[in-house]
Amino acid sequence: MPRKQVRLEHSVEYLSVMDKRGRVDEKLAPKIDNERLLEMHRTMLLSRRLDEQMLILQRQGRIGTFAPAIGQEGCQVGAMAALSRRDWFVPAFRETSAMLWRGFEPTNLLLYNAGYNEGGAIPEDSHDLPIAIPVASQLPYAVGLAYGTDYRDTDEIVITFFGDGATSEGDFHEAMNFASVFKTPIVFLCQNNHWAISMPRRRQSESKTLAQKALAYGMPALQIDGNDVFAVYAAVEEAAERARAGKGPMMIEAITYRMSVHTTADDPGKYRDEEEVEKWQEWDPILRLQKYLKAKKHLTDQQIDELEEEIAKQVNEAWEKADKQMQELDDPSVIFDHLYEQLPEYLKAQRQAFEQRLKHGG
Amino acid sequence: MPRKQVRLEHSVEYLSVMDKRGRVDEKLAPKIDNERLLEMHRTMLLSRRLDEQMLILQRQGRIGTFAPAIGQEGCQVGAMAALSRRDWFVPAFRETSAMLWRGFEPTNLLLYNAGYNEGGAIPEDSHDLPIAIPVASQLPYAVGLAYGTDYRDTDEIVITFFGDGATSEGDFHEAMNFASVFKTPIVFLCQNNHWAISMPRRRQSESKTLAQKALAYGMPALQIDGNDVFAVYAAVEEAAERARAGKGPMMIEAITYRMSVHTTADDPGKYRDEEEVEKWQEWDPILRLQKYLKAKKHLTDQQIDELEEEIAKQVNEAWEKADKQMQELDDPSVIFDHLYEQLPEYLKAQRQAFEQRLKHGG
Amino acid sequence: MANLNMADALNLALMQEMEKDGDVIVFGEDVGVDGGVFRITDGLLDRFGERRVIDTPVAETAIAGFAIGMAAYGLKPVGEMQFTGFSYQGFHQMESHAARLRWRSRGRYPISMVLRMPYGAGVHALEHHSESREVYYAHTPGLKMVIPSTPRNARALLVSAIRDPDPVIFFEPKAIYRAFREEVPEEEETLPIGQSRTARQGSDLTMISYGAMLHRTLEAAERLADEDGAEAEVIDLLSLSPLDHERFTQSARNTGRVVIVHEAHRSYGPAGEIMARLIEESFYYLEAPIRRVTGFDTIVPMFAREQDYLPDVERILEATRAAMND
Amino acid sequence: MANLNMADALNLALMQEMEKDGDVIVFGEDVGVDGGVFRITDGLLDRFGERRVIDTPVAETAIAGFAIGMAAYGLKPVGEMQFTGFSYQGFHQMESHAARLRWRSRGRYPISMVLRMPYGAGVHALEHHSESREVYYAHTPGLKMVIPSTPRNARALLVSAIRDPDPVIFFEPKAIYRAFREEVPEEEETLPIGQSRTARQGSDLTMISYGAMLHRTLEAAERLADEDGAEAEVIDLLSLSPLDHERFTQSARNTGRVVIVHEAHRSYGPAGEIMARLIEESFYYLEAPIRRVTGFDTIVPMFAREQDYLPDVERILEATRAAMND
Ligand SMILES: Cc1ncc(C[n+]2csc(CCOP(=O)(O)OP(=O)(O)O)c2C)c(N)n1
Ligand SMILES: Cc1ncc(C[n+]2csc(CCOP(=O)(O)OP(=O)(O)O)c2C)c(N)n1
Ligand SMILES: [Mg+2]
Ligand SMILES: [Mg+2]
Repeated sequence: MPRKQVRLEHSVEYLSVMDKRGRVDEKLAPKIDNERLLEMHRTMLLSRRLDEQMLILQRQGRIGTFAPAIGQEGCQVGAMAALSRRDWFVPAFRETSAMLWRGFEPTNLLLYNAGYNEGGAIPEDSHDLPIAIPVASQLPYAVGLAYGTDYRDTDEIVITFFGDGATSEGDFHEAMNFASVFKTPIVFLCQNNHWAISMPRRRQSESKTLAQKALAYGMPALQIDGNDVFAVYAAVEEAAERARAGKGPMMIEAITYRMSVHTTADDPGKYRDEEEVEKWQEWDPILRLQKYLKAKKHLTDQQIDELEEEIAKQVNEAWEKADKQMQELDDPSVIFDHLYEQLPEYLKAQRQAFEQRLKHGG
Repeated sequence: MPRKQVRLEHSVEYLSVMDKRGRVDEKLAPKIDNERLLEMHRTMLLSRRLDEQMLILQRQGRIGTFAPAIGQEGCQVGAMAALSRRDWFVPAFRETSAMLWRGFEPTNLLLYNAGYNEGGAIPEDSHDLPIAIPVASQLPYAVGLAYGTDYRDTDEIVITFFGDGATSEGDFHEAMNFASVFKTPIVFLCQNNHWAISMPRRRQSESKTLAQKALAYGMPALQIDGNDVFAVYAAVEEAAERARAGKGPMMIEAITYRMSVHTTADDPGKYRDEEEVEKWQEWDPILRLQKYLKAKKHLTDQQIDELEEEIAKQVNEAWEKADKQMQELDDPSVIFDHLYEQLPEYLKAQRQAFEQRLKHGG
Repeated sequence: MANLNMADALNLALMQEMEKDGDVIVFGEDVGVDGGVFRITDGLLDRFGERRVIDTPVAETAIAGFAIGMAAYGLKPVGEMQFTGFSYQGFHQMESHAARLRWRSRGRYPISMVLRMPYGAGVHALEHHSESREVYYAHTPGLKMVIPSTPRNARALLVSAIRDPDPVIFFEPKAIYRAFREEVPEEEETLPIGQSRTARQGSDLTMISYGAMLHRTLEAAERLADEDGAEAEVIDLLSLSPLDHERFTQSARNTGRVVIVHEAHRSYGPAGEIMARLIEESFYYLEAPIRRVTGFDTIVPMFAREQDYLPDVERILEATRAAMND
Repeated sequence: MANLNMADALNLALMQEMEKDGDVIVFGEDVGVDGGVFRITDGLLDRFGERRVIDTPVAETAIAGFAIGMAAYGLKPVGEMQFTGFSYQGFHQMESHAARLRWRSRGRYPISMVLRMPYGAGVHALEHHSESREVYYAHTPGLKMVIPSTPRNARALLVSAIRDPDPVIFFEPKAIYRAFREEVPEEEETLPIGQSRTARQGSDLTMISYGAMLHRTLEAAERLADEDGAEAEVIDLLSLSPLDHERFTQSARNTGRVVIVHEAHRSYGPAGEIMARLIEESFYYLEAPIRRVTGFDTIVPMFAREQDYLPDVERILEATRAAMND
């Protein structure tokens, strides 16, 4: 048909740096010094073991529902490692590995997962936003934050995480559009882990890639192997550089896999085959990085064993500390804290009545 | 860079059939018989004159705020003429020309614009949805409607109208995704009239076309000359055929222009140059169609004059009738009508109290 | 007759209505293959197939809109919001269209639809999963909104909601989805929407509640009887909109004393409306100030302290005794 | 001192706060080049430029989120929703984040932001442009919500809202944007949020209202004085959350008779909460049932009948006389 083809400005590329066996394409590999790489590895392992421990604690009824990051450690740590501490981190609810990289205390995470608001406390000087549970709802404020960094003329940028399911929400759409219209310095990192609870990626959207959704906003996008720390690092580094240079936002679709349950309230047996999970075991981001590190002689099996022990101890201690803190956190009237800068009168009255009853053993 | 290019399934094409002077590319032209074409022309002209009359009535304070369709008559009538009466029409708030084509009474429109709910009444057998004012909010239910036509195995399809501004709303995004995921028989007709109140199209989104937003959903899309009835007719016919054949939704971006005010509450002088408007006068869809019709000898200047007279009379009579009806619609207790199938007790009590007061001249 | 918990009873209602009426369509996030995160829709997909039991993308606006469109077409959609806390994403669809399309079209498009959603605290859930914001919906003209309190009335109310010609917001008290069982007849049962019931008879005091809190209210009433020898009449609202004030204002005329219990926040919470109706209908019979025992005007705390947020039997009892002694 | 209408007074507040504090940023649909559909932001773009006065795409969720993010960063965003009727599109952002980020982060991210929006009927507008749904916001813990009633208090309240450390929903009574003028001092004025005022003194009856309806209430009070010789005290709430009940419950203790007037729907409307506070604080002083004169529980009719929906002076007067005569 003699219709005119419209030339679009962007297309979607796919990037992978490391293969399944941990071999890296040196031409594409980002520069990461060894120490940092080992630190990344450690954080990934810590995240895995902490999640595993929390799965046990949850089954024992000692903590509540949470969303394990198992399988996505490479994606999260790879991304955060490419950024500076002054950059802003805006998570969804499955970013344990990224949080740990940023220095979030395992003890606090345990407290949070045990249902204590105190565990969600963010240190004053931190540039991390709290966990956001409503799917995709963090994206609009991430863009506002990015506008702020730009307005104040800093060189800080923002990274925000979301899932494949999140791309279906209106919040995703409006945030992407605002980001590109206002050229805010932000990286949209979509962790396509193939599942949104029981909904497989292929039924979430008819688009071949999620990355191509960026074209709707005239925004550049990249699809990457999200279980390849090098690819993630390189992609985020590139996106961050663009953003810092005032060239606006970019979207990265990181292909990864949710190797565990959606949350501990979930039973994947209802909706997915174990075989699929097994297939993805081979792409385990931690194992792949270990293969690389071992081949490069940066890490030995013995060192891994030692590290495992150290981490096991760290996780245990974190739990002990959390457990102890829970015993100490015995004042329930904190439910009135932090609602407003100053508690208004009517709430003071409610708090007083509440405390009165506590005193009288109510 | 040795990244792999991802092949996307769709691209965006541009279609125009008729040039500025009304000359038609016969190879691309849809088959529309003369009678229908003249009927289309008449509806477009009626819509224009009705809008003009309403602008006057509004300035006289006899009707309230409304959104003129001036400049978009070709787009709307071209689209609706390509569909059957049993297809479903889901408008936004500027679809006067489309409504007239579907048989909506000018009198009712005047009543509606004069602030009478009665003017919004939809006849029982009609497949038209009422005016939807919240931008883009009609799209999600249009998709639900389309699911219904499919579920009942009819060959009815749905067409829904929205503006360039509407593409920024989350509702647009979620509706497009649902439509493609569930392959519902629906045509998304975006009237890109270059303005969303004071916001020009180029600042609404960084995407080069609005049509390309469909790629985010793996949905085919077409950009067309929206002031060219033939292009619109052809595009909608094609999209409708796809939909009827069970191939799912399609998006059409019709490039048109809002030649008048956003609504009568708006003063475009604040934000756009008269020159721009003048430039678009040359693309006036009515004049272009008249050029074509005259060149083809389907219509003479004299016939146009006669038609104008006839329409002027029709518009006048519609207003007279509306005005008379308004005098007759003197029972304000209709404000309690149609809220629920049966008025619940508490509302009956409110209605009674209200009527009581009316009786006592309250 | 089967001895069912509320989750099963709701499932039964859906099964039977879908069996009976081919126009009933169920959809939402994870309602199909997974059977719903609370398993309310379990087994529906197998029985009725993909056209009638639809797993949707994560998009609440579209879910609400989908329902509205299907209803406009004449189907009987039953959408699920995974939690009330995520229903606000689609709230504008309910406010702008579900509630108004019948009205806007002057009767051409009645919106007969149900939007089900679990509400309330008490299941050790995450943030946003424990709210009780029935007011948002109950204050919206054009919608109806109901909250069952037992397996049997849950089943009957859901059947009525599906058959209702108007849009019904159906709040499910998730804290008692599986808390207890009740005999539920196999044969169909309905329960008129807009009608409350007397859950306990008494003449010394009127207690008004609904949903999960009804049970704490009943427990307090029992303790009051045991410990104080006073008999409270307990009214279970069942429907917040339309609010059936006949029964409770009548009861208040008899008792002169009223305590209202809900887990929704206090300020601008449902108790305000109930108190207003009491004043309008029973003012001169009131012998003591009406009391309300409610959730605080705080965000519902994370689960370690959710019970501190919730009205408990002690708090209810205290208010009750205060009302008795005034 | 300038003699300003409310639209100009609001504009003055924005001008002066932006002048004073470089962190104040204004944005929304058509607020820049166009100066806002009601011209409240007129002239700001010229004076402060595109970085601080931002025309946004048509996307309310993003507008709300934009504000939240800026506030988290430490700026002082003032977003505009073109009408309250379209603010529900962004409601979940306000509920999930504006109201909660301070709380969720244990103080790290206070959300000092203002979301302005015109509310209410009476300007012959289209559907969705005339609602008065302050309850949605007032019932949401973590938010504050205010409604001015005159040019001078509008200006002062807006300044206070911008400086407030918490998220403030700022409802503007569009029906009186240009209805009358008042002397507004050039120098800065603030008005503590959460504080009501006595708009008229009297000791026979207490009338409680706010926003546009305050003026009909005052008119009714004048007529009551003229025609019946009874003096009503009229309380202007100004702030719905926090609700300052001190003043009105105190007044009720003096007068024993109360009439509440608002244009919001009746059921679950603001009057319920006001009545609840009255019962809790002044029950034994009440000599007659509290009356409420409100909008009906109908959708606000299109404009030919919007005055039938709205409380008018007659209806207010009737309720007032009934309260006086009980
Ligand atoms: C707005 C909203 N709707 C529904 C939910 C319930 N829910 C929690 S996670 C989830 C799926 C999210 O999938 P995805 O975005 O892919 O993230 P993932 O869980 O895979 O990390 C859903 C539906 C929610 N938290 N928020
Ligand atoms: C949800 C919502 N937000 C804001 C408005 C106010 N408003 C009415 S029309 C309009 C612009 C719409 O632009 P577009 O979609 O291009 O349609 P057009 O007016 O050009 O036909 C706006 C912002 C609205 N009606 N609904
Ligand atoms: Mg996922
Ligand atoms: Mg437009």
